[in-house]
Amino acid sequence: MSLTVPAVPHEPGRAPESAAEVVGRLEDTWRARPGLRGWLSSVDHKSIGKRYIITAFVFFLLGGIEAAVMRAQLARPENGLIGPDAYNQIFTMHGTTMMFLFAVPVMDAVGLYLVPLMIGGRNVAFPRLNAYGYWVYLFGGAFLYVMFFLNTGPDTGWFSYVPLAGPEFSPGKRVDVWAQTVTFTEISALVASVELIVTIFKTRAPGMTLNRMPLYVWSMLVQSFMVLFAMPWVASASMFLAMDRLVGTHFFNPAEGGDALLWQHLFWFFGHPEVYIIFVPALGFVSSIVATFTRRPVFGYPAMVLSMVATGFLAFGLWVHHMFVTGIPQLGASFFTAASMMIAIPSGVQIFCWIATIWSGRPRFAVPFLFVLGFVALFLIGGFTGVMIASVPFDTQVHDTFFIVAHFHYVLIGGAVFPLFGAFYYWFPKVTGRMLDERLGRWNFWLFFIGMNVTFFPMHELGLLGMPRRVYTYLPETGWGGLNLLASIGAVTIAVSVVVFLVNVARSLRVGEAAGANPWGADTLEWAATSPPRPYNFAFTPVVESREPMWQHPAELPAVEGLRTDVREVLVTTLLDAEPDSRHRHPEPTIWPLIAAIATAVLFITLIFTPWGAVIGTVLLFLAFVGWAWPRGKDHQEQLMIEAES
Amino acid sequence: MAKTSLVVGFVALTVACSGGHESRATPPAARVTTSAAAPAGALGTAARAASLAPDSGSAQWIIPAKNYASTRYSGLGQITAANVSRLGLAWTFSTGVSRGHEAAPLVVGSTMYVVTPFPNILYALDLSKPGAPLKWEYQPNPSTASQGVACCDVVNRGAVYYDGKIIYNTLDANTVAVDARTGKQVWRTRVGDINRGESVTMAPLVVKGKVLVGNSGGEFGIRGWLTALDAGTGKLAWRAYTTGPDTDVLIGPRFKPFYPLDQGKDLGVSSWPGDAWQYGGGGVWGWISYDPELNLIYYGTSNPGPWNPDVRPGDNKWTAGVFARDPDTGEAVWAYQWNPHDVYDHDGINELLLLDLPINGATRKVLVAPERNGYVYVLDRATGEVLSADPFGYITTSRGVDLKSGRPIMVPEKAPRTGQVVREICPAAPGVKDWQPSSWSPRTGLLYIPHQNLCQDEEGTEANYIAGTPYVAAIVKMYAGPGGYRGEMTAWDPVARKIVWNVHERFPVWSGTVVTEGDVVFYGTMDGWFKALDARSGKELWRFKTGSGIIGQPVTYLGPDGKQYVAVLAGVGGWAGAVVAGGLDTRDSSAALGFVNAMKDLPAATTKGGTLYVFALP
Amino acid sequence: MSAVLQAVLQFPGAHSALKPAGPQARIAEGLWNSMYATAIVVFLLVMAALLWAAFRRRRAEEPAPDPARERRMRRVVAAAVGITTIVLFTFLVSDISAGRAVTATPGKDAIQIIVTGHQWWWEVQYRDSVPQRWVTTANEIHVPVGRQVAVELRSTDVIHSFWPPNLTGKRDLIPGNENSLWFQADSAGVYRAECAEYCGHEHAKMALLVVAQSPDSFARWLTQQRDTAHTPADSLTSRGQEVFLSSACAMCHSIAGTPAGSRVGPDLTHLAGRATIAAGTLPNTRGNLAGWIVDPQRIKPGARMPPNQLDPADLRALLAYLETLR
Amino acid sequence: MSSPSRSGCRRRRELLAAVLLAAALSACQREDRRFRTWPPAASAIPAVRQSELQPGPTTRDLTVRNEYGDNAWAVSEGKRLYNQFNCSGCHFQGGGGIGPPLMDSQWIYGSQPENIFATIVEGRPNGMPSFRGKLGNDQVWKLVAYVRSMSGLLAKDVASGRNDDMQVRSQEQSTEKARPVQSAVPPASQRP
Repeated sequence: MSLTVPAVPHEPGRAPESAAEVVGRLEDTWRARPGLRGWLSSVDHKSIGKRYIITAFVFFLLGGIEAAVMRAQLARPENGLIGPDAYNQIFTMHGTTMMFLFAVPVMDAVGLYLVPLMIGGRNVAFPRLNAYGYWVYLFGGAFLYVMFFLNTGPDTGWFSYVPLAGPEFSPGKRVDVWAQTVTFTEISALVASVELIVTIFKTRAPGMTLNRMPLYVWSMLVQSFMVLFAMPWVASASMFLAMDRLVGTHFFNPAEGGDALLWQHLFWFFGHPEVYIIFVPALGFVSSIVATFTRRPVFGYPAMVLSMVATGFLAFGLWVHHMFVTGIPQLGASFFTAASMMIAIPSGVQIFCWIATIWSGRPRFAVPFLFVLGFVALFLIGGFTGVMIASVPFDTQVHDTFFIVAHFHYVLIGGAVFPLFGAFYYWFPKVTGRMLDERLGRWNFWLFFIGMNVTFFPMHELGLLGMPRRVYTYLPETGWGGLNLLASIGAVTIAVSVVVFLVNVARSLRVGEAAGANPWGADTLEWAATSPPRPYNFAFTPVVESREPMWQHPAELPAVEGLRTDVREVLVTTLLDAEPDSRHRHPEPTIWPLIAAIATAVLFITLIFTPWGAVIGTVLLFLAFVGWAWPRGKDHQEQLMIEAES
Repeated sequence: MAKTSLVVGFVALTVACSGGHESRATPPAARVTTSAAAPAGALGTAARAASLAPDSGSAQWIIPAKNYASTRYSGLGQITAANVSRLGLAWTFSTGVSRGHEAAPLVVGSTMYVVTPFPNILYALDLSKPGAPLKWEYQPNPSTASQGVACCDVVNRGAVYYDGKIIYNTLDANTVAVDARTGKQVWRTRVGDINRGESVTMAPLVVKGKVLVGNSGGEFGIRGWLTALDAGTGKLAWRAYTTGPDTDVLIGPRFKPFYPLDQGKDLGVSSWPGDAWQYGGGGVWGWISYDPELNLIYYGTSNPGPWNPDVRPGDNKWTAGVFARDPDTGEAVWAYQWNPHDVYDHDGINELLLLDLPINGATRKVLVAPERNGYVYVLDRATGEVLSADPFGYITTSRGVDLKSGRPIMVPEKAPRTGQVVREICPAAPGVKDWQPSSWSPRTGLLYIPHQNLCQDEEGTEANYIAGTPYVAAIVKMYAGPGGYRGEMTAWDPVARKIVWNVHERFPVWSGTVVTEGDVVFYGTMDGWFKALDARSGKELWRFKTGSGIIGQPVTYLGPDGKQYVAVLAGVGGWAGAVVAGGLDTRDSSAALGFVNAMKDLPAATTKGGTLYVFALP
Repeated sequence: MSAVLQAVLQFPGAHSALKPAGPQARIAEGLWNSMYATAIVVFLLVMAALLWAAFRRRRAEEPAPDPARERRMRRVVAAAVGITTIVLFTFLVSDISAGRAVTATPGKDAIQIIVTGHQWWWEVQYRDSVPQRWVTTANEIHVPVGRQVAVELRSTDVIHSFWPPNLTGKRDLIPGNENSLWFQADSAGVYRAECAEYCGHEHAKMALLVVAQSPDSFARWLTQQRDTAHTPADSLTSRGQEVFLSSACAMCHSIAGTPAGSRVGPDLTHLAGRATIAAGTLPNTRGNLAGWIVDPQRIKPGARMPPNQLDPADLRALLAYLETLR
Repeated sequence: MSSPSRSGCRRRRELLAAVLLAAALSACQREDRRFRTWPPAASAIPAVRQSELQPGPTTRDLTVRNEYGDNAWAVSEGKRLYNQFNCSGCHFQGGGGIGPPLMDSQWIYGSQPENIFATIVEGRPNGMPSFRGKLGNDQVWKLVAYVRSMSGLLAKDVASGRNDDMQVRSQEQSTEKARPVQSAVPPASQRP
């Protein structure tokens, strides 16, 4: 091994260690605690990340089952499979699950797993907060589903427009459950974004300056900032809604000076960026996969980064295009039309750059790359319809019809789920140490791709033929039966493809081909770690000299020496240039995040049923945070500044 | 003594009612010209009441308004501004009923007649004996269910004496005539149907042998009417509807409204959508005046229903207006709407004082009306022309009355709408002044207006007409107007068109007033004070605390002993006092059509009751 | 009216944005056609580029990224982005001009209609300068061909959206906000409009019909609608009227000319003249009407109409009466 | 009101299984939207007593259970009907006016569901109209549930929140329970 940058001065009186010694000591220091309690106390970003991904995927399956039920109900006109009450709950659960419990969390989850590995760190910056975020998310999702099975599932759509979702028209606790679930997921998403921003800014491997950062890390950085600015809007909106419903405030009561449209503004000021919060990480997946499978760096790195940043900014200027039919003045509407069309430009830039990359690279048509090709095709369609509905006269025709359903499924499945599946196939060996089966993978891809188009392409037509969204049935005379049946057949195809994926995963976990550290010959740092990575990620913190460290030093990376191995110590680097800045004592595993999350859950859930929930929950939460922050051991807070080497 | 005055009464009545021009020949007491004591400045030429027939002289009080001109002025002068402070309680009488007592006691000869609120018991008290013992009582036993269609407490505004009979209305829309001597029922006529929301709370008026009765229920989707019954038999003579085709409204060739907007065929239908006129309100539950010279009766019509105006576009004729009719046939001679397309429950049923006032140098036969919408109107009572309309309270809902078209100039943003709350509507639904009658003194030339100072917030809601249930469709919340006081007693000069003095009261002044030759004005407050003011300065001269809030009409009479008495019923209630009379819950601001919100402190100030108080000088 | 019924029974195409029958819908359809065509061309170009890039024949030993080629690629990418921008800008300009045409204010002689959304039916009122000539009906709008119709949109409960796709795009009915739109039918026909904003249980069954007819027949229709219901002529129908007025019917529905004046449910003064019942859900036939009166929750679960257990003879009389309400 | 099934909804610290079991019983009840069923008790109203005084040995009557009293949706339907059928025209939002207040503790004709049912269907002599034949039993039971919620007699998680209207009273779900008091049936002249 070569020690090119002795970033950290040797501690006096300590002899240099051999590699084996280092590994041995790191294993001891970073070992997870045993037993259930140890499992519950884990603060390792990889174990949290895995739980996060699996949980999100379980929600994906649940949301998928809901979609399947809806497609079964709509397969023929006047179908009596489920009534309006069940249907309305199910479509609300589908939307809420997919947006709040699957799409955003899974992107955060993958990011929390991969980002520290990609930037050569040992863990995320605030590992306990990370655990807390996961538990809060889990409780929020579990709460929603428990209530759903108790016939208290929300039934006002994932957008919960007032006054329908207000106290007068949605009695009972259904919408409160929705509002609180949203609050849960807001917290976990905010936690994850704070986590990722600090991790990316302060714990990159030495030498990984901002312009050497992998595009995926850039995408997570942009996404995290978007979360930071978007989530507070929906947080305040859902809080206003809960207060209107529980305390009797008048935020959305036009009679008392509130406004029903206020909800829509608040919701979509979050809701539109939300789409890009899901989509931007997917761009990162695509860039990673494209680079690896064309065996060359992605063309136009600065353009790619700027495009993502531009997308992040523009995403906040589009929300009104969800409200074109509410009676927005034409001039205002035109502004949002322009903005909505403008955001197609950065997307175009990226697609052209990828095509250029593929053209000039040497593509390997492995499954992850197939998903990327599928992504381009589907996302293009979703993008085109997106530009179309930016047009006010056209949007007033298709708004709230199946055309829109088709549009955003193309954008979200095509634009985010396909890259995500590509990412699953791509990083699965890293996470599990085993390869997924390519043949099953191809079946998975093609079934998904075909099913996707069979399901959603006819919906464009349905929308133009006048079929509104969120209808539990339709009359035979409408003539929508045929296309709906086709869509339902497509849904079956998608379901089969997901089953194939599950079989593939199950098979691979048992008998999959073992993967080495870097089975795809990829360029980024995570492939330097073992598969699966050890709890400390890297025995030696790598030193980065280019954008493609693994291609630059395929055999062995330059590394940092001098970090303590007998205690959990991580290196903190500077924001722009990633120069060693300080050494930081890393927290030990602890059960307190779980306890704090339980207290949080108690707070939110009891609040629905009694105002005393605020008191009970706040006291519990206070106690939990006291326990969390209670000083243990004298060097807990130790942090050493690194003096500049001369 | 008692017999004599009874006879005098009969004579006066017979003369007054024998009709036509003979009324000019009524005894001198029936005609009061300006007394020399009146300040010349205030009364350029001669201001006077149009005609005081059937005034039976100062001694008696045989109709609630005292006389056909509705001046509520008594020629008795024993009690004066100088000695009123020595006024003391003479005797009391408990009615045994504890709802709002709005009636005026009648004094005919040596008997006093008192009508209670539902169940509308009529008591005859013998004034010739010490303590005025009960002579007889008459129980009409109105349907108990009728209480469910009385919008604003189960009140009754009094009886009339005519031709040996006491005639009055019961809540369940029956008119009864009772022998004044024996208390035996002479006739009883059912005039309305409670299943259509009709009730009757007004005091009838007898003109030329016709008992004029109107219905209540503007909040129940009734179709308003004024009915004339034969005073002798109770048989229906004619009925004039407020809404509907001209044949129903008794609009014929004689109908000559002054303003073009009131001219046209079947306006009572065409100014309503669909058949909304069938249940559009326009009840006649207030006061009627009569001018024997012109042979015209005058009365106002109530608000259109429902309150929420969205469901009844159009002028909604002839609600919230005034009619002049021939009492013999019921034919309309002219009509005028105070509030075309009324949106605030501003009924037009207030008392109409018929005066001959010097206007622009000439004496005009006018009709003076202090209206709910906040203006004192002066109309030419022969033609219906509005001579002036001036605000006497705080108004945000209109900017005045356009004398050219006769229409008030409304403030559109203050109009209530479905699903939206309009705030600071002033005056509130009861108006600047409700039913509580004013009095007018020929000596001072002033109008003494008891009224309120209230504003409200209102939201229109969905309106569903279900016969026999309320048809309001509005959520209302009233509160005190600017200044924080809720009641006022205003002395208004109808010639100079200005306020001369006014007195603020904590609660709305919901009682009537009386003014006497002694230049004293009497009225009561809802917290139970009976007060005497100096008619010229408004200075309080005397007060007495009664057992319950006062919303009744004070009267004054000459007892068989030759002494002047003042009588008033105490017993809080009515719309304003419903919070006490009905035991309402003040946590609901919309209770009692929103009046409760303005009266949350009334339960602490008074309790239910029902007692007649009679005062005299020692 | 059977012609309308016929049209309803075979209404595929009667609610399609692709079969415009009014100026706004035509503009939207024009936009769609041009955007659709452009999208297909661009999609094919991009996919061709992608597939070519992926599957083009490559030399065995491709050189590592060389600067000259990277520069060429940069120019190509820049050109593609430029073309994209131009296409988008063209869209923007055509969209804004189309938007202006669509939102132009209606003329003074436009027919004035108020449409009020209720859970889950439509109240329709025709305005007139004479209040007496106002017409109230439900779930059906009649319009004369070739004349503008200005619609004021109100809601008394939740947000609904009025959408007759053949005639114009949709516009929300928002409680507390005043919205309006206008449309014009260029050819006679029956067009279907839907509620296009999720509004609760029966959002799926909240439709109305727009019947475009010749100015003459429209005028006749409007005059007829101003009539109040006739007094029943025979004993069966007068029994039916009695049933209506003495049962729960009159608690929610109004029939002009009778004491029934409630506005909870649709005005039934001219029920028999309407093509559908239950807000465009069922053809207005005797059997459907009977089923709807007796057990509406089977047809429209959650609707506000309660079940009515009527004596069969009463039901027959009621149906006979309702059928006289033309 | 604290039937064991409902309180389960509020106690969150129980084991998940317990919560599931308890909530399964209560939440379904509270949230159910029953469009086509009639409350079983609706067909007949047994055991309405106006007086607690009984000659002879006292018998305990079975009181009727109004299932809608546990159902938030039915209560809110009751609230809608209360306003649509002009109950609010006399009783307003509980403060009363033409009719007596409904948000206070005073009950002239009894506070039990069957009493209120009888009051609505049969009418009462002092002005309360009889709605027999005008409302379906189902609607009456919903009204009964809502009327009871006005004075806090239903569980707070079942009672309604505010309407999108002008605020005139505290919302039903925040109304403290007013212990029902049998008030003397007043003479006709005193109280409608």
